[in-house]
Amino acid sequence: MEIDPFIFRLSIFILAIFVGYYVVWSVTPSLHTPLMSVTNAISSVIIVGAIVAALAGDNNKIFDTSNIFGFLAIILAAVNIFGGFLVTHRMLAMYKKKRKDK
Amino acid sequence: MEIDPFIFRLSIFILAIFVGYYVVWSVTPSLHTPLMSVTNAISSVIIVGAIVAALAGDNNKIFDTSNIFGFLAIILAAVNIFGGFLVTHRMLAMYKKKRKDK
Amino acid sequence: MSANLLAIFYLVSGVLFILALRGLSSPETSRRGNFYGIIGMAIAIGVTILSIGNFSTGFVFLLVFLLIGGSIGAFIAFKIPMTAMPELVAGFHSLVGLAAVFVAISAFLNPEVFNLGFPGNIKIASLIEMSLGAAIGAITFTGSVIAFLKLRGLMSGSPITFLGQHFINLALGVILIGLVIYLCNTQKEYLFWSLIAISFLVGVLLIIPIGGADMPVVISMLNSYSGWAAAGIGFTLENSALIITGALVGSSGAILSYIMCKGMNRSFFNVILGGWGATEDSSKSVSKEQKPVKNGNADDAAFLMKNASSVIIVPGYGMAVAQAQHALREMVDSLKKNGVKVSYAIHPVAGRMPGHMNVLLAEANVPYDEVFELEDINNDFANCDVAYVIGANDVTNPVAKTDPQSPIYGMPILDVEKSKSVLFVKRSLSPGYAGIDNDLFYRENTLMLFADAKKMTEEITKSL
Amino acid sequence: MSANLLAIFYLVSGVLFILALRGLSSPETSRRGNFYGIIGMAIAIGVTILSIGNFSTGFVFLLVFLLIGGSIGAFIAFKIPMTAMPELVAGFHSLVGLAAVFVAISAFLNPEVFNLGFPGNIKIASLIEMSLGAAIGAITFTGSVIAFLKLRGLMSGSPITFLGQHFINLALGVILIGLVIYLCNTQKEYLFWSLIAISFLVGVLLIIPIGGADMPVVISMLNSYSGWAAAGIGFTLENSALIITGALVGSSGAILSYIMCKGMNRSFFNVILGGWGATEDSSKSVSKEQKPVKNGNADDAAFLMKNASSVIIVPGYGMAVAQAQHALREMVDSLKKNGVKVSYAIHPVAGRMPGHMNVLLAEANVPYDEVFELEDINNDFANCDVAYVIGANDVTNPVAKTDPQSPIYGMPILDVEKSKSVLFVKRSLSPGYAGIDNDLFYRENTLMLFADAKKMTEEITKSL
Ligand SMILES: NC(=O)c1ccc[n+]([C@@H]2O[C@H](COP(=O)([O-])OP(=O)(O)OC[C@H]3O[C@@H](n4cnc5c(N)ncnc54)[C@H](OP(=O)(O)O)[C@@H]3O)[C@@H](O)[C@H]2O)c1
Ligand SMILES: NC(=O)c1ccc[n+]([C@@H]2O[C@H](COP(=O)([O-])OP(=O)(O)OC[C@H]3O[C@@H](n4cnc5c(N)ncnc54)[C@H](OP(=O)(O)O)[C@@H]3O)[C@@H](O)[C@H]2O)c1
Repeated sequence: MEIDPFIFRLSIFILAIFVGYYVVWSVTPSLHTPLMSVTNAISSVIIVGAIVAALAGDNNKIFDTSNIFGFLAIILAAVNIFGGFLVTHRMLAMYKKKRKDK
Repeated sequence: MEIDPFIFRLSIFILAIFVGYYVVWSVTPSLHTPLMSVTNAISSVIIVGAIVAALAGDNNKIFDTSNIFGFLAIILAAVNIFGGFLVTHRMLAMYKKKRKDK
Repeated sequence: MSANLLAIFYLVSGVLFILALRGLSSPETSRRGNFYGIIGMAIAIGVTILSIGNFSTGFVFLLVFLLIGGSIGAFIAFKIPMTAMPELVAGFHSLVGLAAVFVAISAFLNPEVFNLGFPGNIKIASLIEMSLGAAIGAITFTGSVIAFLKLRGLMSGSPITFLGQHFINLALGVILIGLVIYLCNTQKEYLFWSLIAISFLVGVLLIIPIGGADMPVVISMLNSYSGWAAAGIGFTLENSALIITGALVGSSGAILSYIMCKGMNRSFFNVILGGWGATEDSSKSVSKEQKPVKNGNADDAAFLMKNASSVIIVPGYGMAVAQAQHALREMVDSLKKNGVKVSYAIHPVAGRMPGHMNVLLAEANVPYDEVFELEDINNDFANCDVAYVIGANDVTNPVAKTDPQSPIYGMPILDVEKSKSVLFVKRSLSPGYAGIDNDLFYRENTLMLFADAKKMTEEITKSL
Repeated sequence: MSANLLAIFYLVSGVLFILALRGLSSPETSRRGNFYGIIGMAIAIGVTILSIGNFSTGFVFLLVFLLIGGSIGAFIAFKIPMTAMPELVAGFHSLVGLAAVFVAISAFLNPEVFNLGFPGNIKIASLIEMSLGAAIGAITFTGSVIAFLKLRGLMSGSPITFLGQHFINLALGVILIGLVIYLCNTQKEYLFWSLIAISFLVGVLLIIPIGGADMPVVISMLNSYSGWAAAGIGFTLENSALIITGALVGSSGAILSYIMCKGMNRSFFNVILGGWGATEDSSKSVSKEQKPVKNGNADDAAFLMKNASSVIIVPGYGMAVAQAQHALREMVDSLKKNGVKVSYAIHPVAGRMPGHMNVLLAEANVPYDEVFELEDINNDFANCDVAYVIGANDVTNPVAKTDPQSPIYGMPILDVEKSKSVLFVKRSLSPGYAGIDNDLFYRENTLMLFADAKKMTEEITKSL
């Protein structure tokens, strides 16, 4: 009577879609551009797959074809992670309330 | 490297809390009373536990102590389910937009 | 049915419950939402029965009991007057709580059927989950019963306080934790029963010090508890429908309590630690210094409103007490025939439960697009000729804006004082829920109509 | 690290990502939100490395590559001008897409490390998931590259259409499905490579028929795709952080596309099936019938605004093109010194991406509480003396309300025509994005200021 982990993952996926739906609708329209850049950054969490692909497996042939693809993916994802979060930070730092101007 | 199903259930629970948070905030205040009655009805889904408790186990002694508790729980939950959904329905049926009055 | 298929169906019913709550985001979609909820429940019950696949005597009993419970529920649902919703909800909660306790007991006595181990040797994790479920369920049960009795008037609404109350609660809490730990070590049955018995007691002790009028917050809180209890049992039974539902109900109750406390500008702990209703009497007597009021009758009111171009109705708890919603609706019909523009202003905590006034107005066939929330209508009082305040009091009290000492200071109020004239329908000068005097009664542009809300409204309709 | 602990950490990082998006519900919480996102990412990367526990040569390479990628990313993030955000986002998406493809390839070549079986004998479910991830990733990659080229102006923005286009796309889609099925049956490596190659082609073909100006919708759509690709890979790798993130990003992109399409009052399919930008030229020539316009200069504008009591600024795409936001801010400062009340009105689709104008104004230090959404400010135009329309066109075009034939019919617009006088800063009478003439140019109370937005604004500031 064990339940296949896939079913659990499916449940997580479906609930996360609901969360995504609500969380995005609650984003204020003036922050839609940062929303695009930050979703970009977080979708690079695919880097965890890249790390496994690059490092796991036989220790001696670290430059196996499959490892190379892993390393390439790491570079690409890293560009996104740093670029995405930093550019979001740069944008968000500009949103200010009225005070003693500037 | 198998993940304990408990972790999955915990994930489901946490995501469902997020969903609950958003879904309830999006309920319009004028429907807060029906919200209370419908949450009441759906929380009676605990009846599934009652059914298992009442029916499962040895077929010959259906009135074992544990089964009796199951049957009692079934009655209680059934009151709630029918009562909750019907009273909600009765309330919701009253909310009307302006038209040819009445 | 395979465990996987079963899990998928439970997931589907969890999602349907989400959609049921989601439907309540607007009256148009709400009926469909309720329907989703019903389907979700039917699926959950159906697949559970199929998965057991036992269609012998037990199954017949199951159907019989379902039918009995269902008939009772349906009967109550059709008979209950709309004004009794607060106690109905409290009553229903007590049932959910008790059902959770029963399921937990059954799982404890016969763990094999739930795959939790064997009597005397239940998995520790399951034991903790079922203890939690049973304890919270038991607290929900007795707490809701007390709330029900207080709301129904079968028990005095005034807070019952005694010395060392908080200390006793704390001690019982510690004992409960100790029992769970001991139970996990020894698996003794009597410990489980003690746990439940003490939890019943805690439920009573927690609620009796809270004043009858604070019951709505308590109900919501208990609603939230019943959700967490369901989730706890859901972990025990490894059932995602229960886990999802528990989380939904748990957050829903918590958020409603929060909304109510915020609407009253009180902290949650202030409500829960109780004893607040007691201040009522003292402040009542203090503020009576016999200031002059303008006293009117139905003809005066009818004259004023007939000649107004716009009227805003402000209903409050008194409308519910007097069951005046239908009379009100007829009065408004007459006014509209006279060409007066009428709208309704609902304060977030008017009445005694969230959305209370809206349900009553809906019952009287008031279209919901004539009914406005505080933020949407508050600016309109300045341009309105007459504010007709029917059984409301605290929600119009300007002291909330001016006097930091007042218990309702900081609560947003409906600015009825800005309208050209204010009509107050209530039976006396006595204060409302918060127990404080309302300065508006003595103002130049206020006319007091001392009478039962329903009788007065009917008389006004006649004079129109 | 045990599988359970690892799963809990991934759950935590998923929750942190949710909190990151949640923070964006207001500017005050947004910076904290971004910080949560960074922590979530750090946790995900950290525990993955620890769980492999391989700190030999490979680990050093990992750090080096992380550093290389990170430096490139950081460099881009600091250097990029705010006006280039649309193409930046497109460029970044292409990278995520390609990374997903690479991870899928690696999993296909070396399935053991991911527990998916063995080369030539991969579990069917995993094979389907990784094919989906790879295909969607590949489409995201080439699609985003085309979008990037069009936005950057490295490729003509006009839609490239040819006969049988939709048919070819359909055929390729069918081939893709066939390949997946065949692959599942035979596990042949060349099928996987063909799948990826064809997906690259599909990405190109899908995007080239879409006009350059529709790219924002395309970007959002590709964002959504990249989310679904990540979720697919998440199922393959059995990683809940990826699944949660994928679902978040997937919904986010879909909702933003929906908001944009609704803001333009076009259906999603109308945008995606492409070819729309082509109508531009035809309508351009039709409506030119040399009506008289009132032509003004900087002094006229300065005079009008100095004597106004309230001015509303309506920025549009032209402000971004001219980089006029800083000049605008200085002009507003001078106006405020003259005691003029100034606010900004932002149309939901002003500019070329959602929130485009808000970012630019924020860059120029305009406090966000002076900036209003359409619904919040549209009624104020009736009481305002001057509307200063800087580089906006379509979002003010009243034809959206009057002419059912017009492509923008039904789109909500900013009611600038209701203000006492309207100043239009643009370089010519030529139309904007939607390619239709704007009747407002020829109205009695409109003054056209033909010039580059930045130059004109600076001149006005001088005259003030
Ligand atoms: N809605 C919620 O969720 C909720 C929850 C918890 C607490 N509360 C509290 O409840 C209060 C609600 O304010 P409210 O303005 O609606 O009510 P209120 O301030 O309690 O005033 C109700 C008034 O109605 C009058 N009344 C009672 N029976 C009447 C009858 N038959 N005919 C005519 N008048 C009658 C009473 O005056 P007479 O005795 O002179 O007739 C009383 O002053 C707030 O203080 C709020 O904080 C609300
Ligand atoms: N925001 C989004 O997410 C999004 C997404 C997709 C599509 N769109 C579409 O984009 C349009 C946005 O409307 P909009 O009013 O912001 O822009 P618009 O209608 O495209 O008009 C922009 C105007 O700016 C002028 N302009 C260009 N460069 C200039 C410069 N250097 N100085 C001064 N003026 C300059 C142009 O006129 P001249 O050539 O005469 O100077 C043009 O008429 C809508 O049609 C919308 O549907 C928006």
